[in-house]
Amino acid sequence: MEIKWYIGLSLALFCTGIVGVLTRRNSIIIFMCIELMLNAVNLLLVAFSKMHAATALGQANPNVVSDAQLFVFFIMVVAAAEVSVGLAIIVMLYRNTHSVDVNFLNRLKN
Amino acid sequence: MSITELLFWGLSVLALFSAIMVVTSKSPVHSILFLIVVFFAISGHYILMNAQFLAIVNIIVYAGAIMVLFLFVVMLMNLNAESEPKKNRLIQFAGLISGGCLFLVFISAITKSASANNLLQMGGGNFGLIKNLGMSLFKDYLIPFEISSVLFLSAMIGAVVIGKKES
Amino acid sequence: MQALTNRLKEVDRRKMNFLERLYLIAIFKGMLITFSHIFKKKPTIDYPEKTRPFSPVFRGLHILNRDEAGRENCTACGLCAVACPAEAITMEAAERQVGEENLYREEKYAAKYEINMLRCIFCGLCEEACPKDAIYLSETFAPADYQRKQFIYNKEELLIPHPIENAEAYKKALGNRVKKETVN
Amino acid sequence: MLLAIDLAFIIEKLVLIVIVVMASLVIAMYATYGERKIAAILQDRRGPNRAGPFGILQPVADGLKLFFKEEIIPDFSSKFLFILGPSMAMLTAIMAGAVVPWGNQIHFFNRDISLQIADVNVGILFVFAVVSMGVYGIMIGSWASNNKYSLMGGLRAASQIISYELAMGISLIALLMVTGTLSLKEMVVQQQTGYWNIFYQPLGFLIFLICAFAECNRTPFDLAEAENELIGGYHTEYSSMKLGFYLFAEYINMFVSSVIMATLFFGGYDIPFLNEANYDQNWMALFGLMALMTKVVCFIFLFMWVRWTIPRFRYDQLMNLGWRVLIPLALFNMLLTGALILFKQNNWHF
Repeated sequence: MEIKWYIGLSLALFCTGIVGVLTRRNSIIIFMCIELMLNAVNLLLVAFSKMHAATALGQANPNVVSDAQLFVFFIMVVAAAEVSVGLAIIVMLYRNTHSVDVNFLNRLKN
Repeated sequence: MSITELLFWGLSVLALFSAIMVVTSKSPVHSILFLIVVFFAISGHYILMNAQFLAIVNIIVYAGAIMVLFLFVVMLMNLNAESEPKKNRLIQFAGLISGGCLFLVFISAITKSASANNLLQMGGGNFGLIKNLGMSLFKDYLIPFEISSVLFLSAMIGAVVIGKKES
Repeated sequence: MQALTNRLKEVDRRKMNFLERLYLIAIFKGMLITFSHIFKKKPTIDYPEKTRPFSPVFRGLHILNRDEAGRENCTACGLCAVACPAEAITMEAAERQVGEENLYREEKYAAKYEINMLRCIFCGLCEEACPKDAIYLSETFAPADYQRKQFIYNKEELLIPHPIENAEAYKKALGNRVKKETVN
Repeated sequence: MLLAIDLAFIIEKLVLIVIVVMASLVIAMYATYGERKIAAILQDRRGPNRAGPFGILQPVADGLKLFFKEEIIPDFSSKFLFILGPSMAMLTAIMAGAVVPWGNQIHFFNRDISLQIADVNVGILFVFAVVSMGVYGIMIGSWASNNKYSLMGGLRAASQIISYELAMGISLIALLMVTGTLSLKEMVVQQQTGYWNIFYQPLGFLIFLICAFAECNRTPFDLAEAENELIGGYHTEYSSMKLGFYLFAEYINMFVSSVIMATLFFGGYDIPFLNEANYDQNWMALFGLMALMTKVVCFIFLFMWVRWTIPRFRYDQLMNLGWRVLIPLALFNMLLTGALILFKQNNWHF
């Protein structure tokens, strides 16, 4: 498989996420679109690590090829932490305003 | 077409279709379910690239924990009853155009690049296995790993503090 | 106040110690108790195959009795209907015609005799009221049907089978209890 | 991998998959029978004894009855999701059987056939992933029912399963530190030559067992379907075979978690005090399978025994147990195991 297909796929997913963030008003769906974008990046990182594996394995330190996959691991960690805090914020938001509409938040009164 | 390519295209189409459905479907619950399908497709891609550990962690963390949280929150709020007010057409159109433009710019940049045709070895290669990843995670990346655990703890405490009812 | 049974148990409200708070021992004890029940004798009876012996005063569905020649005992005097606290019995009397002597024992008989089994409380007062030995409470019980009106039993359903033409069914319907009464 | 298509290999795996799925279904069927029988025996009753000798055909009769019941799909519910719920519950329940080593290799048609569908080297994580997916069936079904009792049941199931997954995962980490592998097959091989893992990880096993009860929604943790407060919990609105799927999924889950516990802690298909290598391969595989099944039956009996002994927890007690007791205990177990392993590496010196 050539790398360009993976790049294309990740880009398509990423841009779908962007379109979602720009067009939707439901904050939960916006949040989900962010997760989608993170996953697109993860996919690309793994694909690149795989691409470089062939060249890097012969070198002195073959461990470097797994770096990208560890990045993905850390991205997942951060995403999980982010989701827990973000959802808590959304729940509080809903409790106070009875809405999850982001347009409702353009004024940060009180 | 080899079976790997077939799987690649199948998974890609599935991922893209579900991603579009995430953005377009009206009910948040449907969005969540489609996002789960996206995660499964991406995990399938990881397996194709023999990144077994990431594939399974992707399912455990994203599909198993994060999306359950999303579903939980959506069910708690009973969002289905309330129909989301639409953004006005112009802004939606602008969003679509800008996203599309970004996509086109990236694509054209990629196609010009020299390494776009680099081959990617599917399957094989054992550095995606848990043993090797663990080795470098606990040797080269020990400090980031520990810091991320602190991050987790603080996120957990933060979530509890935010979610607590004010007395 | 005096305790009614000797099983009275004072609730222990002392603070539990660590082992007790783990509940593991309590759970283990409970598990042992349920396990010991595997070896206990089962009190359940395989009902349709085996039945419990009836008490001598058991009162089931009614039967209208016949004498040895197969003639109906009932004379439609109405005492049973009067005695019935649930007002479940209705009847209509008729005069015996010539040539019906082998059907009815006396010159008056019940042309219609109905018992509403849904009203009946199976007290047995009809049995006690009957001067002619005509009505008995048998050992049949637990009737089942699809409609409420099916539970108003008419005379054909209540009558005991003919003792000569259908001797076996007669014996069966008579049951232990009626035999005992006749012995007495 | 997939590139080299070996027809015999595919046929062999397909046959194995069919057998495993069928076996889980049949065992789940008879687990319902066993549940009723054991409940009866523990309560001094007789249990089902009408259909066939000793009521052996009772599960068949139950299944037929469920098939011919009227299907009711509530108004306003999302019909697709309503059907998706039980299907997903069933699917995830069956899936975990894929990585379990059911026995050693057998020699058949001049081929060495492994009695394991897939020996992935992240086997235990796969099981974990499948378990974490199991909650979707319940959540989707409960949400699609459009009934507040169902929704309550679904929410309870979700938060319960997420909470207990943590303790389960941490207790597993301690086990993984001992065994040093994630492949279930390798774990069994290790236990065949050495001691069973239960001797190294008694506390870990206890935590795992409690969490398995919670993950399967079994009493004392069956709050998701607490009939006296939530009618039927998440399957209140379900009828006919869709209800049957939910009930079946519960029993399959029970079977699978018994298999996993037997494999992780009790040597899997290992027969104690017997050196398998000395005997004929095929017979040993068969006896190994039987040994595994014996262990599984013991576990299933334990599940049922506990169900008819311990009353249901209150929801706050459940959460307290999960977060305040089991997770610290599992962490303690993990630290202790790690410390002991370090000491052992240093030949028991500081």
